[in-house]
Amino acid sequence: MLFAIYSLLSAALFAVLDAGDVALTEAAVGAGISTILMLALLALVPRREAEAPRPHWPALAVVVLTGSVLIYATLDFPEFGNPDNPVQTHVGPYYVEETYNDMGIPNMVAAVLASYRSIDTMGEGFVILTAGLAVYALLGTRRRKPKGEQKKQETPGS
Amino acid sequence: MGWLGLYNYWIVVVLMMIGFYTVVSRGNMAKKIIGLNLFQTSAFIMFISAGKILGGSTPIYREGIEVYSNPLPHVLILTAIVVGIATTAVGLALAVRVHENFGSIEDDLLNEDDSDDETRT
Amino acid sequence: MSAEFLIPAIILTPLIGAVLIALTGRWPNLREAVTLTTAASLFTFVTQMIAPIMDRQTLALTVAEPLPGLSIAFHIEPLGLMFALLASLLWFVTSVYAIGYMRGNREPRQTSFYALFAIAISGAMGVAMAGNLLTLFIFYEVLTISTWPLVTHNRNAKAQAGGRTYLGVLLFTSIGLLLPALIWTWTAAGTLDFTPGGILEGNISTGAAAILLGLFVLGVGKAAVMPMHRWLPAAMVAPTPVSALLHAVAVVKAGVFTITKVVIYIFGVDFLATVPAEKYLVYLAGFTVVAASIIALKQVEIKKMLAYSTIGQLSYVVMAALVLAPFSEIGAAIHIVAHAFGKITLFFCAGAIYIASKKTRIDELRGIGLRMPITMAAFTVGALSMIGVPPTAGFVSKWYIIAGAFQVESYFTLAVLMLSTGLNAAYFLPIVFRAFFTPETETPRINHGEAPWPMVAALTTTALLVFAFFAFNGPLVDLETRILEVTP
Amino acid sequence: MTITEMMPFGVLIPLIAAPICALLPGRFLPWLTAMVAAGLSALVMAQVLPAAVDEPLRYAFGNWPPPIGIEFRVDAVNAFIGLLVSLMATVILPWARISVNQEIPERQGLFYALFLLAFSGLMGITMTGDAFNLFVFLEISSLSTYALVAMGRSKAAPLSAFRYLIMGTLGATFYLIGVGMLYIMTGTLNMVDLAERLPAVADTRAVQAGFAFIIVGIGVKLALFPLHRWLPGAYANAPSAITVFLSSTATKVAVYALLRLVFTVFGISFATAMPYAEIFFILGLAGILLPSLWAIRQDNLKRLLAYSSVAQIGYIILGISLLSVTGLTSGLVHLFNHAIIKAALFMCVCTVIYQTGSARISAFQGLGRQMPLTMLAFVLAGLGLIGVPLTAGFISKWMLIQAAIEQDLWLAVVVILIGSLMAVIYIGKVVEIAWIQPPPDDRPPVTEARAGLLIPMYVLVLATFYFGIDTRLTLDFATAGANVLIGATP
Amino acid sequence: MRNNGILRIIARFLIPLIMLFALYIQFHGEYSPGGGFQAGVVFAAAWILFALIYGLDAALDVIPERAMYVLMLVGVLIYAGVGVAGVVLGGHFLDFRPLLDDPQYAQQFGIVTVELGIGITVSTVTMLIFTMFVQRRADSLEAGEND
Repeated sequence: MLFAIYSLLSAALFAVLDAGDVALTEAAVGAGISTILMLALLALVPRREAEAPRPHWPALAVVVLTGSVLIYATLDFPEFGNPDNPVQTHVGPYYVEETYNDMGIPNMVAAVLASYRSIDTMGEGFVILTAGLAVYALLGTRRRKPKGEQKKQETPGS
Repeated sequence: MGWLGLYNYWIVVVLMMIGFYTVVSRGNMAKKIIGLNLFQTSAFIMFISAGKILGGSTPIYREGIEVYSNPLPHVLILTAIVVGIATTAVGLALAVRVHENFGSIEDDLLNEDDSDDETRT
Repeated sequence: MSAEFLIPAIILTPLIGAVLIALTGRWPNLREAVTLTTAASLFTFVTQMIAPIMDRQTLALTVAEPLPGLSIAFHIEPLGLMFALLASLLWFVTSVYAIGYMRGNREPRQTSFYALFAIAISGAMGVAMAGNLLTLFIFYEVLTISTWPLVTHNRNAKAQAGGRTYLGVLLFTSIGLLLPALIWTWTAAGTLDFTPGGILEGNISTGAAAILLGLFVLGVGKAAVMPMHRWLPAAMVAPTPVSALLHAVAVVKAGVFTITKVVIYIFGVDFLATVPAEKYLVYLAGFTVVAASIIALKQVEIKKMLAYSTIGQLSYVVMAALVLAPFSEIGAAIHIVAHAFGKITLFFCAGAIYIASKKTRIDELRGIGLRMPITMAAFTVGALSMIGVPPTAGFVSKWYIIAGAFQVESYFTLAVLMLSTGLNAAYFLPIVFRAFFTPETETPRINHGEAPWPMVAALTTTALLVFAFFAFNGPLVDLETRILEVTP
Repeated sequence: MTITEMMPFGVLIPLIAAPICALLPGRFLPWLTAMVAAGLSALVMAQVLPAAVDEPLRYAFGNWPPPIGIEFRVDAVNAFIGLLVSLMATVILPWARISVNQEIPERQGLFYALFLLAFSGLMGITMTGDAFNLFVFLEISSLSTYALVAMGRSKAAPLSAFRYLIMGTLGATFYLIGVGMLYIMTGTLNMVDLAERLPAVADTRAVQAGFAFIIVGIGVKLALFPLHRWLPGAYANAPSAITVFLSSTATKVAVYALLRLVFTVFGISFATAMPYAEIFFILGLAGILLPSLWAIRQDNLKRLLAYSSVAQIGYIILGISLLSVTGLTSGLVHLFNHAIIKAALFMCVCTVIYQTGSARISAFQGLGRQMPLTMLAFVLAGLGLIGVPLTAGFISKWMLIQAAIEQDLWLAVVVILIGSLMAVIYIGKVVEIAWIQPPPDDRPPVTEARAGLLIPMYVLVLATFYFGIDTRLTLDFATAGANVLIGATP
Repeated sequence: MRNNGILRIIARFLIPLIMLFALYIQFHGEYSPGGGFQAGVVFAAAWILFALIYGLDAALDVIPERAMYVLMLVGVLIYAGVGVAGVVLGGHFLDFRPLLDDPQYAQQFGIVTVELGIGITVSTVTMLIFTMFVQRRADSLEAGEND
């Protein structure tokens, strides 16, 4: 549940950051699908956790190290939201300025997604497909049933 | 405004590390996957933040708006989100299979079983 | 016949033979026939090279160049020709002998035995004709690997342990020491070709040269210079024909042959003479000679004793090569042949005794000379040749080595030679004495006579060769004198 | 259709074939589709490689000029790798057909579809010229690989796959973060464009951190020594066909990605500024020694070979860490040679599994007599792994040693030789058991594998020896590639 | 839950609305936020809601498993097909301009088509995955686990 809430929050955050499409997706995917899947898993496996979580020092060390590297890196990041950042000055502007002339649609995100960087999108289409095939391959096979009766009663996933 | 201008990145880092820690430290596979999601999502926020222009708006043409945020990060993150959910799905499916084979999804309890590859399901 | 034909023919004949042997394995007689024909034709091919080399034509062939400047090439020179002749001739004899032995002993897996034997010979041929160190190294390894199944032929725990030592020592030395030596030479000289007068002079400091030479001498494990000798006794678990041809001739001689070639064609005698530390290796070889002889003295199993005697004799060659006197180099070269004839005779006899009487220990040999007169006579000849008594082959080579030692006044070498001669006599003659002049104490388990005729024929031949070499070594000596010419 | 226009189809053909494959019923048709796709892709790459050596081929998708759009950019290096991957797939598939029939009797359409996805993903990583697009293809191949690993017959297969998934996704995310930093600093994702714009900001912490993140991320994928934990389990429990395919391609492609990013994007000068060489040198040495030791200790042959793969990656990393043309050449050549050799070895072991159902070393007792051809192939390929002359393994190791000597790194030389000796031990112990010990009496008699399994095996074995003697193909293209990488952004 | 009247009533109103919304963001994607993914996911969400309330079998009667399987493959094939069409008509892969005479319309046509492909794949895959998990649950319940 907390997880779903986190997703919703980040979706809101995305919206605040002008990423309408992303927000929509995160909301649908994060709060929707993955939560449902998570529930499906928890329905399939026992909920109890093995041992009380105790601090895991090596992990902590690694994490702190990585975190500090990241902080260290951010110190040189261009200021947040500054229009002169390289991100805003190099490739981005082309999309902002030319999209309408190139294809006459207002939604630049859709334009970049489906046309400028179309191969990426096709790639992610295949990623989704892969996931589908993978899950189908992993869970699709009927398991042998001790009781002979083959008719399966439908059971909701939660 | 100096370092203050970076606060959003620091939020990202903190979230990211929480997720990362969960992945590495927790034995429970479901928790691992949740951590993974956390980790990825925070990485996404980093991208999106980079695309934001203060005073800019969603990159969809409307009359009378000149400043738009950079659409590119949004596209990347759309892709990344989808990749993330795909990974989650596969991971959960795997967890289910593991549970069927071993009756547990506590990774660190199954530590040695990985090497046992004679037994056939 | 041209080099383009001869050299591939010589390499491939045994290989083709091996394939045919594998195919005809179902019909033993046919299989043996194939073996003998292959051996015979190989020998004829090798003899074809004598004439061209005699009138100083060059027989050379470059097959491929895997890496720039590193080629797989062949180049025949007197030393190699001699080795090739020796190995191919004795292969024929051994094949005859092996037929008797394998059948007499009802050995299993005879087909793979003969096939692998042929492959090993092809390896030896490659070593003999190699035109550069890389090619030599390749066939050296072929020899190592193809003989491993022969050593472990009996497939029991003992064989497995022996095989492990065998492969372990040989591969460790070749990969751990010889290969680095190769690479070092390559980086220093930019080539690995065998060149009269050597390639290293001026490319490497004398100090480094000493270390490099050490790498070579120890890295060529097949030369069995102590402490790299352990594999040879271990290899004695193999059937006697293997011990006879491979571990008295092909393999071990490939070792000393390599060292001699390295000394003459890689370092160059003149250059080595300027290397001070080089003497220590002479001492090491000398030590090996004496130590091996002493150990041989204490052996109870005939084959083990012969193995240690071989170790000693090999170090003769190494020592002689390192003494760096013209005569001693020649001595080293022809000792390869001389010792081969003698030692193979001895191994043949040991095998014959085993087949006829199932005896393997020295103390069991009382009075056996009366039951197996021919065999023991041949044994005596071989023993005399080991000691170096005229009119046997051993005398000739020893003579040259001693002469060389005098040339450079290396009294250490002389001392070693004298001492080891005494020791050789000390461990060979008692056997002869026991065999002929002491009566059997108890009647043996089996009431036996001579071994099967092919074996007797073989060992008689080699025994005669020992005398023949004493009588007609002129041409060979003339030939080998040329290995020292800096411009052929 | 010019070669440039043909080039992207090396990726697209298998990619598009995958869904078709998943629709096909039965066993033969899916396999045939996969086979044809792999073969065509190999043909394309064979056309591309010679053309790409002179100057890189660039193909802009949607005709949007990069960096606006995404381009495939193929030069000597990735054409070389691409050809390797597609060739391996083509050689392995005929073999795979038989073993898959045994291990995954039904729903093979799924299997081959996932196989094609993994394959095309790898090809995509190889060819793309866009840092983010690389991530996408990385995920395609990774996801399908996780599923394929989990399809193994062994009980622990899903567990290994899960661990692989966690490690792999962490790695991918690290890579994503790294790319993100580069993007934030430069505003572009196109590799060439990045290479042009990075020097301006090269000394910022962000870029350096990005470098570190990318290295770690890719490092997981190529099982760089401390990050290799996922590999043995995955290789040991995957279906035989997948083990063979992964062992010969997946890590290799990851190595390529590393090379491309370090040398083309960041550039050699940046790499030398970072403590990159030193770290990789140490990791390389450790990565040769320790995994070899572990390999010696294994008694499951798939695992043994898996650890040996990690060790071989150590050699490649060592070669790369030298930052010299010779070093990179040796790395690339070893990449190619090891792919062939290791695929051959795994094929032998998996063929034994096919016949006996076990990969335990005990199952190999006396196989020398019962499966002589297979075990002979194992010996020959093993010689290649050890690096005996006349085999491909010798060439790459010789190059590597030469590269080390150029810089007087005698320590490296020693380690390489020790590694070879360890290889002697772990290959030797198998050979010994197979050829010397008699077959146990309680075991039902084992027969030699059928020709369909032996032929691809011997194709690879022969290749091992062919590339040990005629090195024109490997050495020349590898040298060209190394020059491309060392030289400033081409 | 299947017997909870209120839920059923609400669902009866809600689900069509959600699907409508899905179609809207699918085909209005190039004007407002949205596109293939979002549409697909939302559509799937509607279907899943249906399954949760009316039971999986009822849901599978609406969209059978096999149909999902085929459709998810068809989706990506549509996408790739557009790309190949570009090549056939003499352009680059995924170049939409050759498809129609007017480049802008061509682009729009291309975008709509590929988004459609994505939408189909995403929605069907989502449903399929959900189905897989739930059926697995059913099986393992029958196998008598988790109790």
